[in-house]
Amino acid sequence: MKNFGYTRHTDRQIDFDATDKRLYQFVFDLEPSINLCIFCGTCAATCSAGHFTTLSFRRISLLLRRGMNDIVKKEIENCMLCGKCQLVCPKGVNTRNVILQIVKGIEKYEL
Amino acid sequence: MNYNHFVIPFAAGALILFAILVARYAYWIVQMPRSDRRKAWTGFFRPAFFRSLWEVFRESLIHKKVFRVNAMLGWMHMSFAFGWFLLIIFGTIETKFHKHKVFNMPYDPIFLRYFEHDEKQFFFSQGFSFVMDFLLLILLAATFLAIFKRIRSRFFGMKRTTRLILGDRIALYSLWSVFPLRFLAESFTSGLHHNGGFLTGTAGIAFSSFLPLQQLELPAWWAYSSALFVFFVFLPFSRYNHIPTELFLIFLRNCGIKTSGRFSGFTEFEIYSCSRCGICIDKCQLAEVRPQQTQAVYFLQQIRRNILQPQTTFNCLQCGRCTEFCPVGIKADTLRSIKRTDYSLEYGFSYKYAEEKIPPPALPVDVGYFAGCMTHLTPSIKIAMENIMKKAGVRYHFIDRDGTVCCGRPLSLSGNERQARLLMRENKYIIRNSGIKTLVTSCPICLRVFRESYDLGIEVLHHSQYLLRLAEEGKISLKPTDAVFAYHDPCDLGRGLKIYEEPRMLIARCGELLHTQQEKNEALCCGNSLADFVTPEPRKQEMRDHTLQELLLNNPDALITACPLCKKSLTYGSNVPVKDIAELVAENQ
Amino acid sequence: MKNIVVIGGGIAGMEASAFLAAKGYSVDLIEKNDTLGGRLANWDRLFPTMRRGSEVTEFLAEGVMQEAVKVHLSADIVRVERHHDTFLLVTTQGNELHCDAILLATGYDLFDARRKEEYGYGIYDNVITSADLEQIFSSGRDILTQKGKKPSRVGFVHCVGSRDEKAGHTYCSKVCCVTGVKQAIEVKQQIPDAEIFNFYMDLRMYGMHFEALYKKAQEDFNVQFVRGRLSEAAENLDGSLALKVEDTLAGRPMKINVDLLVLLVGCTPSEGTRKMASLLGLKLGFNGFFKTTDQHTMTNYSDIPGVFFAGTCIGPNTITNAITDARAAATAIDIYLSGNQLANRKMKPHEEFWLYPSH
Amino acid sequence: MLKEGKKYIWKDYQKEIADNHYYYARSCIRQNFFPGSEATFLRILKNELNKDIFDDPEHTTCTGIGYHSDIIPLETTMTVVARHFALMTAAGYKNLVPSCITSFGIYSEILETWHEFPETLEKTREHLFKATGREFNLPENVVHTSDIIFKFRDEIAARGRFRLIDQSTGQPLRIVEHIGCHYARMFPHKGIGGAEYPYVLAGMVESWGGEVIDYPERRHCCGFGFRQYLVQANRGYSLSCSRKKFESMEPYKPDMIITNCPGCPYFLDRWQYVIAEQEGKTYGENGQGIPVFTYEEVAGLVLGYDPWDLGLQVHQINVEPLLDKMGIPYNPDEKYAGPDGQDLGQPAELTCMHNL
Repeated sequence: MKNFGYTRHTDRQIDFDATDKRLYQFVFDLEPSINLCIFCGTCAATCSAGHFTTLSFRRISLLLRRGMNDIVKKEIENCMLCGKCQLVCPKGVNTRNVILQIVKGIEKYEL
Repeated sequence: MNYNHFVIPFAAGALILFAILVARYAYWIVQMPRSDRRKAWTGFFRPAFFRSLWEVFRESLIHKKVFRVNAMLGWMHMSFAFGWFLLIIFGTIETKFHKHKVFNMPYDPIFLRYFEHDEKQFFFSQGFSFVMDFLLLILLAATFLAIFKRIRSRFFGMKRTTRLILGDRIALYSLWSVFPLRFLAESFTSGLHHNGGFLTGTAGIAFSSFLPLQQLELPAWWAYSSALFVFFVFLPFSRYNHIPTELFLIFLRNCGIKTSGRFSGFTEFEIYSCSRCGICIDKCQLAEVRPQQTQAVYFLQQIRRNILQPQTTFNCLQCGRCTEFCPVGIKADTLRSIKRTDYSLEYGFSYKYAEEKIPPPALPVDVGYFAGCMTHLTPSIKIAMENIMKKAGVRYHFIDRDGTVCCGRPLSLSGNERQARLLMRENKYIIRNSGIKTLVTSCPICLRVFRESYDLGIEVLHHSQYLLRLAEEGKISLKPTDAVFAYHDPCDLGRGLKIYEEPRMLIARCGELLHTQQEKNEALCCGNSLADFVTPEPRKQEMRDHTLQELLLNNPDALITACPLCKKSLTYGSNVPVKDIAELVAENQ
Repeated sequence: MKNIVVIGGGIAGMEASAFLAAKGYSVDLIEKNDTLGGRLANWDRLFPTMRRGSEVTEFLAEGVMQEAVKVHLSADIVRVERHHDTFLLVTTQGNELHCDAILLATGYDLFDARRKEEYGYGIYDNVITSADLEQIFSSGRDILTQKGKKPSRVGFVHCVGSRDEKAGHTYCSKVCCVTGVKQAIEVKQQIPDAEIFNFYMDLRMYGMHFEALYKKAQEDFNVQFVRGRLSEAAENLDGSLALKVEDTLAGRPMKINVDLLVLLVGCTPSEGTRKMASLLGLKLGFNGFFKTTDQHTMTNYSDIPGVFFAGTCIGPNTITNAITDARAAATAIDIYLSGNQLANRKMKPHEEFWLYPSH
Repeated sequence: MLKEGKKYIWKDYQKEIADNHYYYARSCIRQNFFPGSEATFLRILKNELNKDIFDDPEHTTCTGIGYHSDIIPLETTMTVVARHFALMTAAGYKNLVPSCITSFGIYSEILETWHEFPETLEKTREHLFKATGREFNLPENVVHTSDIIFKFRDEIAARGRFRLIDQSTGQPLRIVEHIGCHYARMFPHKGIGGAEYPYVLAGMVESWGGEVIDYPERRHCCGFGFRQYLVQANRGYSLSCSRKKFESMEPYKPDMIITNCPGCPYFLDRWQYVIAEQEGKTYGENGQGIPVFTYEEVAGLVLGYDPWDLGLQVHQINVEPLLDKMGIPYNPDEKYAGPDGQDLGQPAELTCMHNL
């Protein structure tokens, strides 16, 4: 391989058809309320862990759908499962079960 | 020796039952931890044994707790248990008098009427006939009630009744047929030999007028014996297994054995002691709003049959009402908590970020206030607490003013005990690091885990307890008003930690406290329990509305509670203000 | 008896005609097509009820029949003369209609999706409009790709030709968002295995029950809503479409393939509106719809006494509101013709265009 | 794909192209990288079409590269552009034909700016006069050189000796057309066919017998982007853009790429080599690369000009397989021999690309 002093950039574009949506499907089958999310961000604003870290349920809910499981996995680590997000969610998303099922799905598919 | 081939089914059934039970109980006892076994052996020589006997009489025969919850149901259970017990006792005595022998064949008392026709021969024989017939009548009445309950459970004041599995059905139908068949068999015999009491004798005469009793007598005894056979053989595989198992449970429990941390042989006794009476279904608020079979009785059944679903395990408010009302005293909420750990996750959470984010107080103080996640969602509570403490001149440290590290109980409720421990470790460090001597929290969820799992070595109080102390010490004075209040007992505070009186005493200092239909240990859950991972939001709201309906029945001016989560939950559905006890105190200070 | 000519036999024209005739006026209803019903005649089911559009047209037609409105089908106005308080209209058939009031119910046209070139309508085989999809629904045909395959993924693009200064339409067409949700549900009902993606800028579920329809689409039909406007579509080798959108909530561009792309075309001022404006000398508003005398209070009134508006000729609207507006217009005409003082009220003039760049 | 739909759009994007008497403005990049292309353009116009075209030796860069790299202010660009117009005026021409797409974009943009803000035109006249003493008239017609070839595409086809056809099968060659961004992106109405479905190159390909491929990333930029290429560390960005296009066009099995921009053919050509070296990935039939041409080169091939006179030897991707396919004769020995027979030198040995 020759060194030209530069290399190709990884594409920022989400290639929807190339990502792995098994995790989303797994979660959706067990907790369909995830699809009620309208990405308003109320959850992220109230999040106890989000006070100290970058945790955002809104982003997790979204990136999960896009199959960007690496980020989901990393971010979800900080969740304390306290349930504030669930209480403020205007659409009734069962956020805590979503989180649990995501982690379970990550284990299942060894993501 | 009395013998006819028809005794074989009964004898065989009784032997099989005995063998199965002995094998099973032996296995469970072996599975118990050594310390528990030691407690059990020594229990025979301690008052525990006599306490157990008394409890067996009270609960297994008389069914006092069932009576308390539902008199009709209690009567039915008592009729069967105590009635059958007496039937066996009197039958045995009768046999002894009859044969003038101390040892008889075990089936002799059961089939006595068939073998012995000469009723005049022994002491008090007519009296025995009367007693035996009377007991049979009671049992027949109980059978009738049982059948009627199956068809019309509402007649018993029960909205729902348990669903049966095959083993249950066979055992149930055989039990239903035992006493009617005994009645027929004895009547037929007495019709031929005129030796029955007021019931079988009369019926025998009546039957003999239109039935060929000569041909029917033997088949009837066969049928009776066979029904007993079926019942005995299926008993260990049906709900009726609870009858023998409960005796052991009562004894073991009285010996101080309990399930904690993980399942043991004792847990098996607990699980198999469930009579599937169905009381827990009616007491479960989830049953009101969802058709799912998730109540304690189903949960235990699924464990017994080894088909436990995660749905069942996690679809529970853990409010503790089932345990509170269980006539057998099975701690289903504890068992469910333990079962949840089967689903715990290997990894996936990490909280290293927590401890460095929360600094200790600048100056050492004695009192630390921990608002908790939920209190941050209901800021009026923390504002009220701060106002009260400032006004009372308390120097305190607001531990989680700038962000809360969750107490870990929500995680623990999800079965992830290991991860919850990580979180607790961070929080414990923060609390210890703050150097306080008394920890006050507004959140019963936090309070419970602080007390039960943190081992902080300092005083941990709910804010209602602390506020009462301030009031009693005269640091705050409360102005009574004309207002009337209803109080909602939070599950974790009430049933969980048995703190019922402090909030009530505070309310009483501020106005009049109304009684509600179900309060204290019987109180309803607000519906928003963090323990439930399955119930969809609309159903939670339905539960909340049921609870509110009951709480607001007597038109209070305000509804008081002592948990930020309950307040948050109840506020959306209430047409009167919902306040935390701290807010009430702050307003009336 | 006073005469009124209603121009446009869509839902607003039909209902206004019936109400005016019921009030005792002689009403001529002019419709350029050979049937009444206007755009609704091409629509299959209605949001949020999922009732057939034909039920509404039938209901309205019953009124037109019952009140003996004189219906002129396949007719157009070629000339208008104004004499003091009356008008003379000449139709293509040569009929001369004298009247005391004119009600304009000239409706809207659908945005020509070909003008949104980057979406490839009319170029790519599997790009259709919401109106095309309604035609498929009405015909009872299966939803298929050009090659006759059942689409496994369908995309809906919101705001095609609406809220788009480049396309010349700055306004919101109001009904497309909820139409997109309705059609997404219908496609999912027909093809339960299909994945449905709706690409939106904002979802405007403003009407009663619209939000519930949206929630149903999420909850029961697993329709995915992606916040991001389609930038461009391109055709893949197999005829499917490669879409480029930004997933604005992820803050990342996204490429996604769909088998069928449905463009939710917006409403534009109709050809009839432009024509009647020039025949009558009426002003058009900034967006090309009729300019009403006042934005809040005089929405049925034109600047010419005796000329009134009803329905979507003054801006996009729902069926419900178009019918209500038609009845309001009928009342306004009645008040005007009866000489009631109410008709003489005046609003302080306002500047409609203050919102827009200097004009 | 419905051709009629494209035609419907194309009819909205027609423009006036002067018939004769052109003032030619060369391209900085092209006259260095593809000198044969500009020579071919002049040769076609003068010899084949008998047009009057003036190749002014006095004109300079339009400043496009500097302008788009944010190092030349707009006023300077305007003044330089004004100087070109002054040269054209002095030479007695009214029809400006720049060879560079970016120049075409610059001229169009400046003219549009002067139209919208006439005060800037006056200011520029002042600046130019102060600096050089020159005065100028605005050109009557500004088109790109590819527009001229487009206009005369049928004449070229009529005079041509070859068509864009695979001689062995008789099938049309599958051709990717790539339009420079500055051709119609800024002013869709200044490009033939508009910005979304430009017709300028597609029209040539059709007239000369080829088949245009419309692939998903057709509209994507080649990635040159001035700044992106000029700073070495940023070149990965340019590379990524081109690669995206290659990946997208690959399944369509294109025989060649035709372009009308200075940067695009250069980068689409060279990046194939870089990708091959960096990732071991090669495109085109047998992995020998997809040859990239300017429209003049393709016109020259159609007209039967000698491939080495067109300058095809300076391409990174070897053109011989395509010449063979089209049945165009060439002398391999003369490939790297200059006009006077001197050795031009050869590209270095490649490690990854097949058959080069």
